[in-house]
Amino acid sequence: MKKLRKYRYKIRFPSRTDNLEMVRDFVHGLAVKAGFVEERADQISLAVDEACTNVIKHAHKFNARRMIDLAVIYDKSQIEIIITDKGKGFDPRKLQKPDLSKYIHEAKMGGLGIHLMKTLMDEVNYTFNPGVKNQVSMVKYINHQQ
Amino acid sequence: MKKLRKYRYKIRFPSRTDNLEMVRDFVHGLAVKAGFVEERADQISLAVDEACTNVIKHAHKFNARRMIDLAVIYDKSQIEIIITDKGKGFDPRKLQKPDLSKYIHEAKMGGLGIHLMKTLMDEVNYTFNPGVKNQVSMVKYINHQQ
Amino acid sequence: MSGFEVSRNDYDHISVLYLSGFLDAHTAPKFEDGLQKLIKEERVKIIVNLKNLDYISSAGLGVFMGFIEEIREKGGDIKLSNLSPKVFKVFDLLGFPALYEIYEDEIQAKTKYSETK
Amino acid sequence: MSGFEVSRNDYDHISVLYLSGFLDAHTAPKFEDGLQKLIKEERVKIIVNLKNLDYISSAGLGVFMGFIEEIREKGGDIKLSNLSPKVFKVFDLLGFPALYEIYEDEIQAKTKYSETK
Ligand SMILES: Nc1ncnc2c1ncn2[C@@H]1O[C@H](COP(=O)(O)OP(=O)(O)O)[C@@H](O)[C@H]1O
Ligand SMILES: Nc1ncnc2c1ncn2[C@@H]1O[C@H](COP(=O)(O)OP(=O)(O)O)[C@@H](O)[C@H]1O
Repeated sequence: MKKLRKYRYKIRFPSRTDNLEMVRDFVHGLAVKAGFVEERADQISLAVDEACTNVIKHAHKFNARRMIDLAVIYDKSQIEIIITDKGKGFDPRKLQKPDLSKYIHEAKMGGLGIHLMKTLMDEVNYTFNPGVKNQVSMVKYINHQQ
Repeated sequence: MKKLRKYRYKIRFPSRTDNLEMVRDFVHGLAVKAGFVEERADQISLAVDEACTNVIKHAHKFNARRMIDLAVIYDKSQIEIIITDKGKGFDPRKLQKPDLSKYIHEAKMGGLGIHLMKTLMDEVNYTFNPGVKNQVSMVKYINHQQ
Repeated sequence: MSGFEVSRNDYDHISVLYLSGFLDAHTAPKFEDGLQKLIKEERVKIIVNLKNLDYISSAGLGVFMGFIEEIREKGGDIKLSNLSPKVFKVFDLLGFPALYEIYEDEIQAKTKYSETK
Repeated sequence: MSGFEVSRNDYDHISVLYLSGFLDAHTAPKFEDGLQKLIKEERVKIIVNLKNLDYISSAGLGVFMGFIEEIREKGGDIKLSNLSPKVFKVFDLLGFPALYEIYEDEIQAKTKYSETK
């Protein structure tokens, strides 16, 4: 079997919300290059926005001196985005699927991001090594039968 | 004296001309963020296109398995872009200022890139360590009196 | 840097907020400010017109969630109008249509307020 | 990916190439092909209309340089028209106005060819 040709990109940027737009544009452009139609490229860049927002907010607690590393790897069959932080990590198994009507009563504004990531991407996997290297990897297949 | 706050970005991408557009967009966005007006941000991304084109063509000889590293650092006073390759390097002092009318007769199509980089940016500096690490650093000042 | 803008129009007892551009974790505070100001002025019959909104992330959706109960307790509501298909998809994915009234255009949302005045 | 396109219109003895989008090291071969084809067909009175060209780098300028002598030797020329201020600046920085005729619009370039027929 011939190995698939893989294309690798990396970007490193300060952990600030004003970089989200640049990151979305970067990932969207690569998703289109990888062969995703506009609508699915939009889904990928939204999932990446959510993951980066979480790193800025939860892992780096808005400390703008921290950096975020983002890798994009694509081939003919899929795109993978890996986002790395050195924060304290968390246990994603403890998260519950958001119940919107409950949220309203608690005036809670969060808990939607990871749910959105899982809905938009085909695979979302967390690995943790708190303080050293926490990663989220998200994969979307090019020919996913919806 | 207070040290200027510096913002650092890095990007790594395959050495292919079809990435030039993405690189221009990335650098243009950061130049605007750094405070450059549209026209001067265009100049910066054109200079970066020229430098990357040279790496793809001359340093990596169109080998698309090579990677290009590009760093952007800006503060209140300037933007700096550093592009790194591991090619054989060259001696920029040996380059002559292009003489267009001579070029026409030689049907020569090149030699304009570095001249353009020097015209568009305030500083262009090469450092070489052939096969290990060659770099071009380009700086543009935010308040340059033209 | 395309940014994000909030503008506002008051009609009798109804206020309309117009969002344009990109609503993400960076720009969400601007939208929060707009809602907070309306609540302070006790103008709680609110329509958010999303005609020119190009993008929304969960940080933007969170703003709707964070204020809706207080506004409803005060006898008001947030009704949405003019969502592009792309923006509607995101609201839909998270189940918002079950919790918020979403209208094709601003006039329909206004009419709804008038009927239930 | 906004890309780059070359289209062509033949008028009597003059041919016009219309460039649109982004002309860089990636897209320059497309423009080269267009010129090469004209030379093969011996249609060497050429106007390159840049009305819809958003961007040019030295790789694009190099294409003009690479063909001009051959075209002039064959009794033809490359005249340019409809440069945006941004694109003109790049041509100007490299001294092209001394070597190429640059016109505000296509008609002026055509007229020039007719005068010197
Ligand atoms: N990168 C991360 N580092 C640490 N904790 C995280 C990270 N991402 C998510 N979390 C935790 O998971 C929870 C749910 O995240 P999410 O669904 O995105 O909602 P929100 O961020 O709005 O709370 C967060 O509140 C946070 O406690
Ligand atoms: N990164 C590089 N590595 C090796 N050689 C280079 C590099 N950049 C430029 N050069 C050399 O300098 C010359 C002039 O470059 P330039 O002015 O950009 O014109 P062109 O690339 O069109 O020849 C090139 O022809 C090449 O020999």
